[in-house]
Amino acid sequence: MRWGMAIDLKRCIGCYGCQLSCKAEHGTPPGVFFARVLKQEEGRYPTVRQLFLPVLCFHCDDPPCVDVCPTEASFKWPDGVVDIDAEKCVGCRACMMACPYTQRYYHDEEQFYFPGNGPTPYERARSQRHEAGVVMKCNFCRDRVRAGKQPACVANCPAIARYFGDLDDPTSEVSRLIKDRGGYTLHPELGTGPAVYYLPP
Amino acid sequence: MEVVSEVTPTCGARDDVWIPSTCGLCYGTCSILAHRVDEVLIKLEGNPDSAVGKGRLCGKGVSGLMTHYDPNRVRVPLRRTNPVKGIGIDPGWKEISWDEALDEVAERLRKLRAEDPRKLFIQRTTTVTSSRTPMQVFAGAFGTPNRSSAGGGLHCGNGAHLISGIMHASWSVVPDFQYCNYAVYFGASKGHGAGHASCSNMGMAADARARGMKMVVVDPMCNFAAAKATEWVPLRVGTDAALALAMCNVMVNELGIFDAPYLRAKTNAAYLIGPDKLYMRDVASGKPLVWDSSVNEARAYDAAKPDDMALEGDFTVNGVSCRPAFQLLKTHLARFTPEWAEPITTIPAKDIRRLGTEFGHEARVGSTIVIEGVTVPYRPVAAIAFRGSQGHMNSVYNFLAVDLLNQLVGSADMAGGCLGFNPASHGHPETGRPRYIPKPGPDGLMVTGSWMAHHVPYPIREPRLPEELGMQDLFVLCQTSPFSDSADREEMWKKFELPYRPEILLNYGTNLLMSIANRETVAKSLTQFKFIVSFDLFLTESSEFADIVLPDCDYLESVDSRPNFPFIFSLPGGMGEWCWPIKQPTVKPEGEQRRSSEVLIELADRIGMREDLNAAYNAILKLEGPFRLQSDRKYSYEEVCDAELKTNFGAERGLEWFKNNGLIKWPKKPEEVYWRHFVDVRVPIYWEFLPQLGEKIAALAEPRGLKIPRHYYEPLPDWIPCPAHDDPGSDRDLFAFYYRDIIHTNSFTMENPWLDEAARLDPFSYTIAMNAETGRRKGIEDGDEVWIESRAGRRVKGIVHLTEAVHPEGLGIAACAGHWGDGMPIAKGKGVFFNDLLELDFDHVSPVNLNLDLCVKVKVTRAKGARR
Amino acid sequence: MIVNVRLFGILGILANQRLVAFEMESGATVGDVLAELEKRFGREFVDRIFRVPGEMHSYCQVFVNDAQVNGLETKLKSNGSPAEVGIILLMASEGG
Amino acid sequence: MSVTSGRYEQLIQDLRAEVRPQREWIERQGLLLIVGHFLSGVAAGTWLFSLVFHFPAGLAVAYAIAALSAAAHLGFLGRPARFWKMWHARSSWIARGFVGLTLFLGGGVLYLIPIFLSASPWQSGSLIAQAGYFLALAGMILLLFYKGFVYSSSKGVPFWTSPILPALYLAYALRGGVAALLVICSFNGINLDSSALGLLELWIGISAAVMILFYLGVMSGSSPIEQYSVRELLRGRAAVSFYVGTLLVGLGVPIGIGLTGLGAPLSLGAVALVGLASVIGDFFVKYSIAKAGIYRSLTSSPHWRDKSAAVAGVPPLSVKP
Repeated sequence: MRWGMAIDLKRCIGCYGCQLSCKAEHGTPPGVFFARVLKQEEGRYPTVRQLFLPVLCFHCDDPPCVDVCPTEASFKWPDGVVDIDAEKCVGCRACMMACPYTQRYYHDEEQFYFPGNGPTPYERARSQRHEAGVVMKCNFCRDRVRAGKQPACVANCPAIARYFGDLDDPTSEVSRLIKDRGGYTLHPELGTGPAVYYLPP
Repeated sequence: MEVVSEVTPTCGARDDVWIPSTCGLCYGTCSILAHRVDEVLIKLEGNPDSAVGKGRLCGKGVSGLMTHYDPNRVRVPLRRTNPVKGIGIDPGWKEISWDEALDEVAERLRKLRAEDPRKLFIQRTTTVTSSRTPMQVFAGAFGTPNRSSAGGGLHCGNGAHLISGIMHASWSVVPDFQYCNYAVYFGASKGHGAGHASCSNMGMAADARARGMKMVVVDPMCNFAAAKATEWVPLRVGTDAALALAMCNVMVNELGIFDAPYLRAKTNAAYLIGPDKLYMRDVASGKPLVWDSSVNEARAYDAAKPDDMALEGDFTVNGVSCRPAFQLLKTHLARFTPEWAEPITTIPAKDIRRLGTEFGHEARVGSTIVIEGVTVPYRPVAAIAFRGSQGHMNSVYNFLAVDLLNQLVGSADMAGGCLGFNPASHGHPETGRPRYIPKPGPDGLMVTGSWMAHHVPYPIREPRLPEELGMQDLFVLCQTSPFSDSADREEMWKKFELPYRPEILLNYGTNLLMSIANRETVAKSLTQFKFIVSFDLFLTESSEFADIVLPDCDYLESVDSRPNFPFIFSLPGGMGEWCWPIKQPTVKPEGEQRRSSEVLIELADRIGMREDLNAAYNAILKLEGPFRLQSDRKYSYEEVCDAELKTNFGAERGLEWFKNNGLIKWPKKPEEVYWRHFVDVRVPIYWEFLPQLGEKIAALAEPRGLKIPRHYYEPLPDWIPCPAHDDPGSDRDLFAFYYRDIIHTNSFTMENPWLDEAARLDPFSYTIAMNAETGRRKGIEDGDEVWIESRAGRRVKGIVHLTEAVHPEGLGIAACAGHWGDGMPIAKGKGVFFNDLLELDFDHVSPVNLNLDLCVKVKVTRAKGARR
Repeated sequence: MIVNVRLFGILGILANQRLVAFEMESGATVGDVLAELEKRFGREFVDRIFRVPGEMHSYCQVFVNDAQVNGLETKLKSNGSPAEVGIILLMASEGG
Repeated sequence: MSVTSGRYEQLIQDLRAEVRPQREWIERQGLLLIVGHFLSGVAAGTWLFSLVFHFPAGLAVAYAIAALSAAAHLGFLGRPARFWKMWHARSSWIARGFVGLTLFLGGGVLYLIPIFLSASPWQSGSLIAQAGYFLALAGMILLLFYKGFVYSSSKGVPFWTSPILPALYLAYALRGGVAALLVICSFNGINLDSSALGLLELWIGISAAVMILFYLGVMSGSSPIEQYSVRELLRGRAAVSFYVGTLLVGLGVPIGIGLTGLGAPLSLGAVALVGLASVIGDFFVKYSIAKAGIYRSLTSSPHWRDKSAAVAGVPPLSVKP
């Protein structure tokens, strides 16, 4: 059993639905993004395209972030999800330096989105749980997945560009899509074995 | 019927519920589930049971709680203490009680109504669709014809919506994503950005891409739709009609591709046109004539079999030589060669020829398809236009030229073609409601079955000396008018002897200062109101001109029985399901906010127009039988909603049922989706009424000193340049234009800190997109701060983002940012205030539908010392 | 039969009268009612109702005995009590 | 970090940019990590050479520097109270450093107390002192080696993932030790074998200079991100500290003086200057290299670029830093 994701770049329209539904699910503090959409253009006018690259923690098979963690706060669940135990994190940020995909964020102090107003009722309920002084990142919406739901970014994607499932099961939708569409990972040369695959546009 | 979700608490006394409702971050109004725990909303998700959004939301929708819980929301009624009004002038707000506020507003309105109800001007934002019904009702009951939808209406309503109405009986058009193979987008982003049915369309467009639909996007900027296109065709801003006409010409005159049976049966192509550009008419019945080739004589259009109608040729009827409209069109098109269009559009002629050829061939004229056992014509091509292409003085022709592509190959509302959003509905299987079908009107031309307001686009009104301050009764093809705010409005009113002047503005949520055009002009018009009362969520730049601000409940605190009705607006088109969700309160307001719908009822009561209000509700909601409101009773808005739901879906399905179930849905039938094949109506490929209309308007206008340029009133579309194209200034060498960003709605969402943050991370949202080579030529680097200056000397500042993805002459700006007020502190100072460049007067609007020209020729200079 | 015509919104204000009652022959139509209103309140009054002679504006809504009617040909009915006619103009443009 | 703060602005700018510099290990509290790394290296080097030269004062100073390093590390941590959890050294070089520092501080105190405190309950040469000696020695070795590996195992920052870096930082730690001794001696007027020290210093200095050149040479031939880091070092944000701190003060001055010292014995002042300059250089080499750290770019991933470019129908552009 290994949770994984396939992101279909043909379907993705760069709407930021994943980035913002993630924020809504987790109430991440300002400047912290478990999921993001990167935009880049390719080519020269007029032969040019805007390209969208939605990113999140890639839940590597051999996660460099886990290797460098001095407290085992960063760890890998048996189902392949790379997670952070905030109570163990000392905030050394070595994992940020180790992550080849820049998917870790340092939450340096308690902070809210409306300056000078303190937390909104929503932030009191959802954001204040996050400890300060520790590193944060995506955990494939572990609570949702354990409750039988899909991760927020997958469930919400309006273009239906994200698929979530068991990479170890060759019959799962993700496995089949990756095989049929020639899914690839980012920076495979690093040998980290990401669990997030991209389906070419 | 579907049971959507259990809303009773899931565990013991603890409050933990998922409440089905409707999003309010834009007019797309997707269905949501709001998760409330211990009286606090902690999550918004799409409602997977609904056809509207299908359980998925855009970035704006999922961010709604940051708007809802914004501490900057207005919480109590406010009264200004400073009588002086102006931009940046502190109104000196004083908190007052609701009673004080309502007393004063009601007293003023009561007096005004007794004096002359037309002096009330009512205006609402397009963002909050739930305000449509209460405001329409209030206006009708009060007796004022003066209503406006602010910037949204003036920027797209008059062109895209009006012509979609005339040609497709709907508010907008969209490719039939399930069957279309080749779609050409002209300044539109359907399925790739904001707007009507946006989330549903995103999913359907992605399915279409995965299926292999080719998409050609004609746009000065490569973003959103263009980013996902098979081919991006950059063109000079505002020249869409030239390209579309040249493509039509290639199809009709070079390749001989057109759908003759469709043109004969579903359009006025066979109507005979005399030398006066008007229909030849049957003397007895007055009906337009066609040439019946089976008997070789002219007959009324409804007396001849379509197959026998001549589309081409010269005929003589009663001694008058005449030709079918199609013959005129064909001849008319001949001059729009690709070579003619190339220097106008900057698109190489060979590409134009190729695009026309591809469109013609992909149309598969003559083919049919069986859908759910029903055989319908199969035309898997669609030409789609929206705000971008029609936002010019040539608004009507730009949109019409694009739609001609659909009409010529018969793909309008056929399988795989260009669909209106749900123009026909046979109603719920149990009640037969809501039922509407386009029907033939005067001259056999189509009258919509459903419309967003009660001025249907066709038949058009007879122009008259205006009684409406927007002069929509003179310029009858206009829906939202510039003259409520324009620089020349007083001059126009004088010229046209408007018998009164507006005195009170009832504003609902619009930030007019930012959403129409340059703020100086708008501010001047706002200061001329004697009294302004404004329902607001935030103190916007425009609320600063109000005398009384009433704090409104937001979408999560309000009720609406019809968030997706009329279906022509935000319910996804194509096959699938009919779906009628409601909006319901999910939490109580934290301050003293009240629902505007209830406040309007209370005001009506205090004004003494309860009966009128109830009558208007009966009329607008089409309440029937036992559910009609009684004249003399005061109803709450929830009761009104209950009545509408019961009228439509039966006594057992009232508001309570909907609160529990969220929505009702039932399958669409091919006969509804592809209604055009089954309904005997025609649309005009030849706008015979236009020259007549031009003459009638001119007859009123020209004696009063307003010249009506008749070349905009020809029956067949043409390319007419924008003022920007004719700007002689040599240092003004770029066309600034705006586009709607995927993460922002009008000027509203920049205050949402999640969306603001996302926009700041985006390369384009808050910057000015300039072609990289153009930048190099001008010595402007990425990140430079620049001034953009128009011919009129209006200047806006912004940060340049150099990109390959924009036409070298274009300057792309996401509207409509650039807040400066303190009432929305997150939004303040973010992005570029494009609209401040726009002139607002008769010279900058379409002389036909008064749609504002949204492109500006500008000079760009580096701001001093600015380099980041 | 007796016909009660209720004028709402601007029409009531222009007529300076919310309820107009008059006697009509049985079989009278909506068109006949409007003709009567023209007689009472003048041409300008009914001009607001008609798009062109013989055709009402789409935004003019007429109810006969609480049921919405579409054409001028609709006949009035009274079952002993007066026939009820309601007229309202919903002049409201729309955008977005 | 309030959303109105300059830091938040900076983060937004960084996240917008195609090339994002690492700031966590250089700015604000992050600077304390560099200070901590620098001090732990100097401490270990000083300890080593103080042992070699049998110089108890040096040991004491080394210990004090290590204690400062520990304090700096604590100041750097987001959650300093949890520092004791950092012992999972299976693969973490940070944990190994922590273990090294713990051993060093723990062992060092056992070893030093009898040397400096006559009333110590245990004596030099006792089992406790011996144990302390070996613990400190083990800690010292870890401290000498670990920090280079902390950087070189940071896969997110390509500029650091070079096997040269551990060697370079080892060399600098050793030189830092020598330099510290030089400073201590010159200030105290103690004449250790300063010519031997000077030669050692010179030799390590030249080795370090060669290694830096080699490092930059390798990096400038690598991927665009590494090249960008090299540019940051040579022409960008880290250039001043690199040229002035690392090259001029850290290498130029010691090597220059050291070379003149080959002919004639150096004055104490000159020795002190060499030592001081070397120590400063030691700090700035770490500072500059940390500051030039740029995160790996996702959009530069080869597959994504090639396949996306194929869709766009255009040849892929090189990464525009």
